[in-house]
Amino acid sequence: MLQTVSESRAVGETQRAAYRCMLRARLLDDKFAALYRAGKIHGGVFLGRGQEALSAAIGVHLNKSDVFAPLIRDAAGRLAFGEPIIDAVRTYLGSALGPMRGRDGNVHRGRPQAGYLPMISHLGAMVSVVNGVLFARRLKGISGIVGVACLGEGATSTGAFHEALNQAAVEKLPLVLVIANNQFAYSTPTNRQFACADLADRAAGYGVESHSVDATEFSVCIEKLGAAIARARAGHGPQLVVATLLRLCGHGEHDDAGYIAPEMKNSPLGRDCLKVAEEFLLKKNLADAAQFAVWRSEAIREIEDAVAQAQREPAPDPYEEKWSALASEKLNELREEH
Amino acid sequence: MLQTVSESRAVGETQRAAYRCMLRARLLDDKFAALYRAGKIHGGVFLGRGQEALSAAIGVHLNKSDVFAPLIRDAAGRLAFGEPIIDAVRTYLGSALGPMRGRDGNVHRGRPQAGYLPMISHLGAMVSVVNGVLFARRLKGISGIVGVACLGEGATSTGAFHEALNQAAVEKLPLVLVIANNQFAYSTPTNRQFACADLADRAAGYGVESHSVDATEFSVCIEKLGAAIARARAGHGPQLVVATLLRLCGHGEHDDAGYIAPEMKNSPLGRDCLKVAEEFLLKKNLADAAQFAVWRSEAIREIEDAVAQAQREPAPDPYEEKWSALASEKLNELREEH
Amino acid sequence: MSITYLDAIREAQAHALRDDPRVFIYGQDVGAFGGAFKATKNLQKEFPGRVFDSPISEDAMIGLAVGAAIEGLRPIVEMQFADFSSVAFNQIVNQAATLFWRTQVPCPITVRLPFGGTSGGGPFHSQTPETIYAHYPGLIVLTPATVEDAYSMLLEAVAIDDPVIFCEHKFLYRHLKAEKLPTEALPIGKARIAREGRDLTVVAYSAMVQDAKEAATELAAEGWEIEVVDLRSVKPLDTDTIIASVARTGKLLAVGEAWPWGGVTAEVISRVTSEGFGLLDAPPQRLNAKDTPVPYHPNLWAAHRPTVRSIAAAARKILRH
Amino acid sequence: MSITYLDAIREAQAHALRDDPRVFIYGQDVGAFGGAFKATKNLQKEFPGRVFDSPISEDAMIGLAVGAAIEGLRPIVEMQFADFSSVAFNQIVNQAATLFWRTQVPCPITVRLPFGGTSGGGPFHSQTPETIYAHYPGLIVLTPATVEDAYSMLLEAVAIDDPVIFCEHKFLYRHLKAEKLPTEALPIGKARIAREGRDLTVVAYSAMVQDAKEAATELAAEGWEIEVVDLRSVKPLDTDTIIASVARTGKLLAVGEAWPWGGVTAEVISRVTSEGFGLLDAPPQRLNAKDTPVPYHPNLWAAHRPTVRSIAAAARKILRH
Ligand SMILES: Cc1ncc(C[n+]2csc(CCOP(=O)(O)OP(=O)(O)O)c2C)c(N)n1
Ligand SMILES: Cc1ncc(C[n+]2csc(CCOP(=O)(O)OP(=O)(O)O)c2C)c(N)n1
Ligand SMILES: [Mg+2]
Ligand SMILES: [Mg+2]
Repeated sequence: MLQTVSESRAVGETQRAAYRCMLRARLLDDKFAALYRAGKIHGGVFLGRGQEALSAAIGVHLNKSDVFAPLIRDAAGRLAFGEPIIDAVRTYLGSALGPMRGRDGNVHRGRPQAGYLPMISHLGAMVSVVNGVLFARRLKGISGIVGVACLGEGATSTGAFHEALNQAAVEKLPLVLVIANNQFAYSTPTNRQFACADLADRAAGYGVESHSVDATEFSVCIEKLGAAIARARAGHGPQLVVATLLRLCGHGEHDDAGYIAPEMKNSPLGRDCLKVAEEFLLKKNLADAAQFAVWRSEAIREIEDAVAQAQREPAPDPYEEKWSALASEKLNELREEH
Repeated sequence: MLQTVSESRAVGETQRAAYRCMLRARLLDDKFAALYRAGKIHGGVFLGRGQEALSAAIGVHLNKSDVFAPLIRDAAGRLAFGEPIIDAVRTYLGSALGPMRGRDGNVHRGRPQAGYLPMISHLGAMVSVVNGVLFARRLKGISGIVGVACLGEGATSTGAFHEALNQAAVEKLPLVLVIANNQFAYSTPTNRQFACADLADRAAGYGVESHSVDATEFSVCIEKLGAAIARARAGHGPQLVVATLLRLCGHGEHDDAGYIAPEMKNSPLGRDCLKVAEEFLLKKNLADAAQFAVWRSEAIREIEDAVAQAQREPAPDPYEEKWSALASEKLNELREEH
Repeated sequence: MSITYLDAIREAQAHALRDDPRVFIYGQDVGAFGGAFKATKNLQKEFPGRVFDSPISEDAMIGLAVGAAIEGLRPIVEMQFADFSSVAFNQIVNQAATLFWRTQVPCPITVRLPFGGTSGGGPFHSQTPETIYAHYPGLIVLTPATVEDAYSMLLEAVAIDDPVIFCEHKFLYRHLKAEKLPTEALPIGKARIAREGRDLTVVAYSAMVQDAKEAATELAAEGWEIEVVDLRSVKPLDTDTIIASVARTGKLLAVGEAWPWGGVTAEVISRVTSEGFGLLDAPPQRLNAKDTPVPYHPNLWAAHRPTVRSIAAAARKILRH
Repeated sequence: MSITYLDAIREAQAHALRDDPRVFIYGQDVGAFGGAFKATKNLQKEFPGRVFDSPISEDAMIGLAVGAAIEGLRPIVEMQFADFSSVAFNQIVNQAATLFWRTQVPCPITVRLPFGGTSGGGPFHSQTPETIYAHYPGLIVLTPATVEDAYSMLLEAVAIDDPVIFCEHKFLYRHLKAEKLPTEALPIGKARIAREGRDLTVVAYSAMVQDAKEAATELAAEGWEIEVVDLRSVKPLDTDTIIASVARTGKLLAVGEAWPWGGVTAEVISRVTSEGFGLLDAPPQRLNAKDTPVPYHPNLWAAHRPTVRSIAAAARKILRH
């Protein structure tokens, strides 16, 4: 398909934007890993290494009025959707000023009122919540929006995934369900998770459209996600995207991923999408080495500033904490403790 | 495919056996409906009217050593699997001598130690239990067996269905999952239940084989179920059977099914499989009118005897009831009540 | 004209749909069919585009409701039977119940649970899961015992900013009748003295309130004056009203249709003894169902759960202390 | 050599696999990886064909275990975290728990739940769901508090003919150590006097037993002798041992890490006051977690749950009564 000059310029801008989110996400993840090793983070640290292209490709195609339910490996998509780095850092460091105010941590963050849904840990559970937001928007007469829910291939084994995808199909909601098949669910390989030839084969059984994408291929990834999101936005109902990649880290930073065979790491699947993206941008003259260096140092400064700031910020104070899970003020007066 | 004389004789025998189970099931269901109207049954009554061909076609292909998890519309399959009519009657009438001893009722009956699993009400929940029985048999070195789990098309919307079918596929268990698409889940039509063109399209997404069958077609039904069950028995892994039919009754006997459009009732889907079977057997000289009359009167006597017997039998006695849900005798001594 | 408990539930939903454009109803067979119990009869016709049939996907039903609540709507979800909420358990306790606490965004969903035992219901159509929901932080659990409360509490449930588990007793559906719908009501979280007395406090909720009142009538013939407290809401639980009653009577019996381990009766006794120990002049007692699944056969069923007779017997034992 | 609570759990499973060919293990990442907490480390290698990785399908995991139990096997299912058992809730309480009662066919499955709070765990990796399982008839719920009990109770759990919810505290995994594995043990259903005293009975279970003992040590310095009862099993609950202790001390504090509404502490207080009212010479008290999800931040987390300090403070209040 031929592109006009302005179209191809727009594509180039999107690619540059996506790359910058990938880079910022990678550096942010590296920082969290370092803080983890230094004992500065409580609980787990979960990285998106290898998944940045896919995740950024989602985020760059979303508008502020869209809905996004990222998962544990979506730092890049979160940034692309507009999450400020300080939100991520505050959540990991438990700052009282973060969006979760120390009540929840690490990847469990979001701002529901902004269409940015904070995951609960139970895999698959967020998809129907995205459906609900989309359903409500439709009831309110809002159209032209989409909702993206992210899952790993392991999460496709949950009942919640199935119920929600089917529900979206029945309601013909503008849901884009992105499955990152990164070959492992924690240590479990795909042959212990499903037996179909390709997870994209599931789409027909729900009556939804499907898209397969090699998520190590930077430009293809951006293009395909763009297409899937556009289909949903145009009213063609739910879109199932199945992306293939390899997790280039442990499940969490506590895990050395010794169970991933070297052959797999050395296969095309094991390519680092960030490197692929850099090569692509260089080749297409969308950035040069100097530009990369600037972006990198800008990102590092932004991250370091955020960390320094969050570390100075107050931790949540148990004595000021209200210790109630209820929104209704009048019911709080009745609450008892013992 | 050409059949030898003895093969075709065997097929004829299977068809006669299936028909008799269908007839007995229909008459038994009619009796339960009558008892319900007469106020003799507590709780709901659920009929298999229109589903007898499918259900019987399952049962006649199972051996005693197989596993069967029928659902609410499977009186015919239960009889074909070997359930004595008295078990059904005792359960509906709450006899203390029935397999559920009045603790559970109506369609919630079975004998797990005989591979005949008693459903819990929660739709989809029995499929993984069948998997477990098959998994255990494999661990014990038993092969050549199959397990059949029955569901309605409405139950395909449950997470339990999905998890269990996927689990069976991963373990390559000899599971035959039979979906009776009878067009309604209670009052809900299929377009509020799923959006795929055909539920059989789901098979590819699990990596299992699929079979579609018109369940109003008696002989085709028997043949196709036979084929599916044989594939599973021969080690080809889970088989998904999607059968098409119309529920020729209410959801339960309390429901007049006024929501089913007359056009649907009058369409080929609305044919009564029992009539189709009779015509088939007549045409093939597998039975004549006199034979039908004998079978009918035998069945009626058997049912009437069973009802008379069960009505004479003791009801469960709350004073003799142990009121413990535990198998461990020693823990029962510790139990407290208040 | 007389109005049943079930009518009241239908009317409250009609009222909510009429008054508040944010309200919608989602559940299996709730549309044209009007629901398994007819609690949404004609609502789809009266309120087009506001009442939706769902697939048999309890987990996704609650998920969708939470998403809609995030957008500011006020969904009412009908579970066909309370028993089937077990497959929505995760979305209720981990998604809906934690949302506000985690994000400060309220989650105003109402989950209607047709619950409780009826003869012939059996193990999977009789359950009373109020305890498991009350145990989790972030949920309001309501158990109306009268036609008036069924109406006004459901209206309040929809208005409340928190997720509400609304336990409607299936036995009361057609059994309880009132002359008219109420125009005022106690606030959520307040218990009600359903019958006054000075010899013994019987705390009950949902269908057991009726049984407790009948037992009180029976005991009145023997000269005892039994006070019956209708909890109305099991979470929050109105300890003050219970303790004030025990202060008058000195004696306490807590009655529940649920299983004996944990649950409402344990919570009631435990609060009263912690906070009002000195008021008691006899050991407080509980009466619950037996610790087995709910039996199908009417004979077993009647023996499994508290009855007027067993409540009266338990009361007599305390009174004679 | 010293053995941790986690080692004990691994050893008990090795022992069960070795001694009983009917035992197998099923769970996410339990195979070559040895489980998220390494509780099944090397077991797949040592017992080929007996340890299986499952898909992320908690509902089907329990279903499969029930089917295998029907066939006479004795599956051990590991949930990766207790919190995720919420999506298996239905199969646990409605399938596994009802099987024997409905059919007389036993359902000997053991569901291992790595449970309880650790700093930084947050709302979905810290839960203590023992109450919801104990509420349902047909389940045994065990909460070992020592290395020895982790070992012997897990062995007994596998041997028992009923479904067992085995709550292993994640904080104790590496924190508790013993010199050797026990050769004998109290039977399931018996509580243990973890520390003797005559001034106050503190009833606790799981990780709270350690905190209660430390609080007792603190109070000993002030001259108080605190008796600590370790419940070991929350269902069945050993009322006799608790009441015998209260008979000696006259005072009761029930401590639990779970949420305040309902639950073990309510059940304990309620039983003691119903059955041993006259033994109490002060109002019995409870100490639970706060009624919110479990917070992520260590500061909030430490304030959310009972601690040595808050147990000691609650005890002092009762002692000064
Ligand atoms: C219902 C549920 N079960 C178990 C877990 C524990 N768990 C967290 S992440 C994970 C693996 C997820 O694998 P996948 O979905 O492939 O995502 P990935 O980590 O590869 O990105 C598991 C088992 C969970 N969070 N939720
Ligand atoms: C998890 C669950 N939700 C709801 C119900 C209530 N229910 C019982 S049967 C039924 C309809 C089932 O429809 P389908 O699966 O098509 O089977 P059919 O009745 O048509 O044979 C419903 C909703 C249930 N039993 N289980
Ligand atoms: Mg993965
Ligand atoms: Mg159907």
